[in-house]
Amino acid sequence: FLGFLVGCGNEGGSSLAKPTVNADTGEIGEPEVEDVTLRLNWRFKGEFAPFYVAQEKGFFEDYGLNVDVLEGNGSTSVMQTVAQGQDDLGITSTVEPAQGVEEGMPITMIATYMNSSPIMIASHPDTPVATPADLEGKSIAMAIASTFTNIFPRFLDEENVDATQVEAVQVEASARNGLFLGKEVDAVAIFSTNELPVFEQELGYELTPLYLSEYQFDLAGLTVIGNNQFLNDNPNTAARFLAAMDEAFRYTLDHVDEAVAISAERFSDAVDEEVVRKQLLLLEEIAQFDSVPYGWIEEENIAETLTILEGSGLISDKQDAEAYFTNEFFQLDQ
Amino acid sequence: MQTKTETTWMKQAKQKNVKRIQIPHSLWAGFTLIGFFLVWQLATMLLAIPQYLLPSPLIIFTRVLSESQVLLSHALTTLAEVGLGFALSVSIGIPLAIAIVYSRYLANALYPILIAIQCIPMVSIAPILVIWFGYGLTTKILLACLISFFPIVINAVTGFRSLDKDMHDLGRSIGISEWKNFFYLRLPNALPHLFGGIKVGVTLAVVGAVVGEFVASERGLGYLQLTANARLDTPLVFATLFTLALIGMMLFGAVQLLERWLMPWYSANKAGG
Amino acid sequence: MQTKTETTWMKQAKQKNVKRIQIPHSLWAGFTLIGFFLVWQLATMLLAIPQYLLPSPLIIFTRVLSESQVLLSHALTTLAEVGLGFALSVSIGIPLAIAIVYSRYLANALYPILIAIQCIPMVSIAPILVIWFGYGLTTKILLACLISFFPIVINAVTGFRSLDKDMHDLGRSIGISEWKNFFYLRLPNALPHLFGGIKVGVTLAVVGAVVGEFVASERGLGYLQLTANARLDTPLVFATLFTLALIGMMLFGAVQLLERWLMPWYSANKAGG
Amino acid sequence: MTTSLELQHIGKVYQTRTGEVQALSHVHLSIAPRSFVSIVGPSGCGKSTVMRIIAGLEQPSTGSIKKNGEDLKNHRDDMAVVFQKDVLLAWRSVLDNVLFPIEIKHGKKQKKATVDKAMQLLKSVGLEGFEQKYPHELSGGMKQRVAICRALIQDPQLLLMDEPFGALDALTREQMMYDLLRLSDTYQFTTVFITHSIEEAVFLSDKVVVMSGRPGSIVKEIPSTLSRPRNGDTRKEPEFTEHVSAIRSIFQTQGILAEA
Amino acid sequence: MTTSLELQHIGKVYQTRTGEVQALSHVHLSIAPRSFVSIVGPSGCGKSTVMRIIAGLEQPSTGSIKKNGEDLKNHRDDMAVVFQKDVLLAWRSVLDNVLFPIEIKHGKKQKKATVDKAMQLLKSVGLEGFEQKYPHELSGGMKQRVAICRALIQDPQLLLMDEPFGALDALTREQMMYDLLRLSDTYQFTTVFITHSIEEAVFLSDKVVVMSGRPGSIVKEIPSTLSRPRNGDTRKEPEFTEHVSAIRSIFQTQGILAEA
Ligand SMILES: Nc1ncnc2c1ncn2[C@@H]1O[C@H](COP(=O)(O)OP(=O)(O)OP(=O)(O)O)[C@@H](O)[C@H]1O
Ligand SMILES: Nc1ncnc2c1ncn2[C@@H]1O[C@H](COP(=O)(O)OP(=O)(O)OP(=O)(O)O)[C@@H](O)[C@H]1O
Ligand SMILES: Cc1ncc(C[n+]2csc(CCO)c2C)c(N)n1
Ligand SMILES: [Mg+2]
Ligand SMILES: [Mg+2]
Repeated sequence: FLGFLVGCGNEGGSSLAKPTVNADTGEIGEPEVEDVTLRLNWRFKGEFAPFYVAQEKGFFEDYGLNVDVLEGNGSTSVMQTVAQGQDDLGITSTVEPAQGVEEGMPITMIATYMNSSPIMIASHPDTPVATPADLEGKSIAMAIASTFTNIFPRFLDEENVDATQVEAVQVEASARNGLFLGKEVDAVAIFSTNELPVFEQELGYELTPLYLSEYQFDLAGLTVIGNNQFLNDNPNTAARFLAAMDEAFRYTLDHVDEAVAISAERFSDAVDEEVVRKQLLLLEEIAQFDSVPYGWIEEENIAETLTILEGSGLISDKQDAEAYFTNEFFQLDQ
Repeated sequence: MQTKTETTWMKQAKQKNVKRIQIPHSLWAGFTLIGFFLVWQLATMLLAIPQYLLPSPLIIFTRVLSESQVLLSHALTTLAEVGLGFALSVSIGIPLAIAIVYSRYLANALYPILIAIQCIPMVSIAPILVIWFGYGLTTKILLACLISFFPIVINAVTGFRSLDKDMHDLGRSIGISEWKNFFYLRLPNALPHLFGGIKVGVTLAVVGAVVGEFVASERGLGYLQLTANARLDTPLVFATLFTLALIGMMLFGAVQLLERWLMPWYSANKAGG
Repeated sequence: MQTKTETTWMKQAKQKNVKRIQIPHSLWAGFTLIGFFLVWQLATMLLAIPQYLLPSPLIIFTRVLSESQVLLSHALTTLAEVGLGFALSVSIGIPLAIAIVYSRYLANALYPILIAIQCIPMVSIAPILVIWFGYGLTTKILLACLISFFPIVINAVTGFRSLDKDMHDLGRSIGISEWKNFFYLRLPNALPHLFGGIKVGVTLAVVGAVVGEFVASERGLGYLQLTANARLDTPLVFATLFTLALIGMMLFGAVQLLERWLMPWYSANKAGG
Repeated sequence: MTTSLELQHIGKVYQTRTGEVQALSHVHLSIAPRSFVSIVGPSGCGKSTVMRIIAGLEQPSTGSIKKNGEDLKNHRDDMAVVFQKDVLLAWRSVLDNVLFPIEIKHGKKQKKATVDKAMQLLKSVGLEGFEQKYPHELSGGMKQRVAICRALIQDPQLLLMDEPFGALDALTREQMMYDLLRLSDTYQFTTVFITHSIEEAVFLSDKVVVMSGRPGSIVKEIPSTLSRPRNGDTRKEPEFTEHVSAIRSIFQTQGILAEA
Repeated sequence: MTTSLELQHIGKVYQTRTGEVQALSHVHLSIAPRSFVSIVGPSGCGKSTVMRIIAGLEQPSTGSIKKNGEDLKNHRDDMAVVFQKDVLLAWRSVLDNVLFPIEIKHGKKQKKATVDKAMQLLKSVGLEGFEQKYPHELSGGMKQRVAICRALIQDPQLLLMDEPFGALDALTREQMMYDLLRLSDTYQFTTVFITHSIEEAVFLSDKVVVMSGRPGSIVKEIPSTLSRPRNGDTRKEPEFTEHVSAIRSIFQTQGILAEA
């Protein structure tokens, strides 16, 4: 009976139906459904601007879709609602779907818009942590039970840092922020595309950055996951969604001011325009898609993520990378 | 409010002797609150507590005023959730309390489940509810209901059980059904207990709704607080908390008014204090 | 337990007539709980509810047993926080209730602050406490105290105010100080109310401690739940919640035992039910 | 048909934490339909217990009660009780307290229809003008009178009264005695009346039951042969004095009354 | 020195939701030290109110009370009250209820030292063997006796009793009357005694105060010139019958007692 549960539906991308493409025009076949829900993994922040831009500028409409972009509460919840089919598509980091697939969730990653991890350690310039070795003798605050917290021991180990020399303070996110801003701790683990500009604006000076991705700790982020059933039934819709997002990302990064304005309009109570602008600029740094459409998933990227997760004990039964993701919904030759 | 002037004989005597002009108690209370805010204001100024840790009351009030439109509109959303959740809570809780009072079997079977619900933090339950009931209103109503449920049931059970044997015998001697006995004797007799539970419950319902908004919402004071927090806009966070407190006081006050109105006979029979 | 056999005259009569072998109520209650778990088990099996959404009770129990050492050691941490926080809560709450009962001024000045604390979700207060009091035991104790405080105070105030005028007059006629009046009359008379508040409070204290662990901890059931959640280990999450519920039931049961022991006279004077 | 009651060898044991208390032992008593039976006896002898057993509020430990020959277990229909303590409802006005049994048994409509009767009753016990007051605004005797009105308004077939006139002054008491006699004549109900006043018992009753204490049992039943209707002259009948002194002497031999 | 009390033109108005109730009007009364004063009057005339005002439990609306010539506002030291309702504490045994004033005023140690006296008192009111019972395990009259013991154990200088014997049978009543007289002789306390029994009032008192109803006022004070100590023969004194009929006739002219 347990096998029955685990066995259901995680064959991954390779087994899904493929979208139909007109060989001449390169046009994607008619969408199977037009109404789609996309569940974000948090309330509005800069990196979500492209999804709202796609709505406001009519990119979804251009592709014959009506996408409802909804705010959410963390990657795990998003993944669970997508797995259940409550939502068609969702935004998570790569960590949660990697775990979810192992748990037998019928989901597949179909795009990831940060091919470099935003996870970083920021520190006050007077107590700088510029390299992993700088951590020794310092204190660092991190969100309790977060991805960073889980991979941190392995990171220290890999970089030959003496863990006993590092005071790791595990607290809830806003307590973490308070401790760092109040200089109770020297450094803090955050997302560059989220907290960094907020902190810098509040403190009025630049923080010393240390990106984990520069030390082979690259966990891709801003990943689109889809419900397998949904993807299998509506391959054209999925492909159209990704195509629309490709245009939307391009447009957003080219027209940051307009994207900020759209965001400020949509979330008048929740948005600081200056912060969103900086968040978008930082997003541009880690969203590098030169010869491929925005969201294209590099297999090695996923493989690296899985290796880190396995090394940190977050997954135990690593499968082939194909079990987790697919690029089938991208039209390369546009 | 007879008892007010009769609280204790010592006071009474004093009042008779020293009929000086009295500042109403509520005014004094206002002064205390103002004093509290003054100390807070001075502390933030003298200790130079940074704004993102603890804003001064002045900043908070300024913010409350400047954002009053925003706060009000979000507050209405929250209030609606609280109202529905609390109504659900009362309308399930009281019948459940009745069931528990009349059936030792149900008491034994339900108490463990109720305690379980009560001991599991709403922040743990909330994500599960989101998965089962979605991101909509239902989840928030359910959270407000679940969190305010227990004090209402516990107090109602205590209250319903507190009927004097004499009164119960009176009902029996008239030969009425236990149902009428309940309605005419147990219920009015339990009112002080019931209101105790409802006062705790209604404030908890606010917490439930806000926790619901933390996990699933695009409106409401919980949402506002969350987004303000993400922007490190601590004054707005505190302005939101202040609004929450205000809502709580209003609801509590409303319950207290209802209590006075429904039980005018009560204070006259009690020693007051 | 006289009332047990006297609940209502209808029951009484029935008992006299049909003296059949009776299964104790508590056993029936156990059956119900078992039935509940059975339905749950069948539902997860028949509806093929995946483990990551809702594990079956069998899986949860297996997990509880296999991890009993881990759960126990974390539970002890949580229990210590609950105990200290709740003790603090009672030892501040009851005196505060006394102050409120005797001073209309304090009632007016303190109620708003109490309601404010009550209406602001602990998850909002928790980060501030971490910054002020550090990420050690203090924060968790304070959270357990703050959350369980209000029901204790509200119920105590209602209870202390519920002294019959007759009894108060008796005290006055003996010429005792209001302090002794309180100790000998108001306090015993308020016990049923007090225990109502304490029952609600003790379970809330569990929630407070767990929320504290969510915010800052390296041990305790809250921490365990959080890490299990981070690893998508849903069975362990539920095993933790199960342990929490168990702790709550134990604490509630302990309070109920204490209540019976302190108020043997109570049930004999009441109609029961 | 009105109620005939038969108490057969009733015993009652109360369980207390300090052991059992034998309150009654072999109480054997028959109450004829439409009769007026008084129970007298020392304090604590079990009078209230007998009444509570008749009312069905307490189950006898041994023995049984028969109503019109049939075993009686549950509540007795058409019964009204005046308790030793006036159990008034603090949240109801005097009028609403009196109308309480009507409202609860027959609904609001019937309650409204009975208001006049309630006012009449209240007036007859000297509580005119107090209809809208609350119990805590009454004196002890006034409360007791309200409790009596609450029983009488039910037009019971069986009226049980536990020291109903204890807190009343002589005149009010006298008036209420006459009211009671008139009502029981009119409506032909059966009355069981507990009192500490031997004169009251003899004056009112068809039968006076004398109980002795702990465990309570019936020492003697004295049928009262006074002429009916009872009035101011009743006390002057030679039988009145006879009965009174008969009961007195029983109490004296039982050591319940000191020799004069 | 024991208490001498002076009630000067006392008036009392109760505020109720349905308007004011004038309970007392110009009650003027002096109570000599060590004297035994009874108050009789119809139900609801304000006897309890007078007693509560003397006890300091209620403030007069007009007038004042003087104790030994001084204005009296607060609690009266060395006072004990028997209330119309036995206000027993449900959570205390009979013995602990009796010892309650001692424990509360003088502490646990003194309480222990007074146990024997309490047992003695309980025995004298016929409650031997009930010391460890709880109030709900007692009959109405037994409760009243416990309340009386609770007052007497305080050795008060001023004893206020509101219909203390209402629920007692004739013998117990008689015994308690003698006990009361003996105690007040021994300890020389002042007693204010409310009763509905004119005989009781005359038998016990140095002065009988007759009140008339609504608003309550004093119609007459009748000094009782019966010889002391009072005993079985007192009732046979011609003055006894004289006083009783004097009071009866006042009541009759006031319409409080029907003409015989
Ligand atoms: N609930 C109870 N539990 C234990 N004992 C009780 C209970 N009720 C009455 N008793 C005992 O039963 C005996 C008879 O009590 P009951 O109330 O019938 O007396 P009574 O004749 O009505 O006395 P009174 O004239 O004083 O009211 C007493 O000894 C009393 O202590
Ligand atoms: N707390 C109160 N509020 C309003 N009215 C009251 C209150 N207490 C007493 N009264 C009124 O005052 C009057 C006198 O009451 P009191 O209790 O003194 O009478 P009493 O002489 O003791 O009567 P009884 O013999 O029936 O006990 C009554 O009319 C009563 O309604
Ligand atoms: C109450 C609370 N829960 C989770 C997070 C963590 N968090 C912050 S941003 C984000 C989305 C991923 O980028 C997540 C999960 C938080 N800060 N506060
Ligand atoms: Mg009795
Ligand atoms: Mg009175």
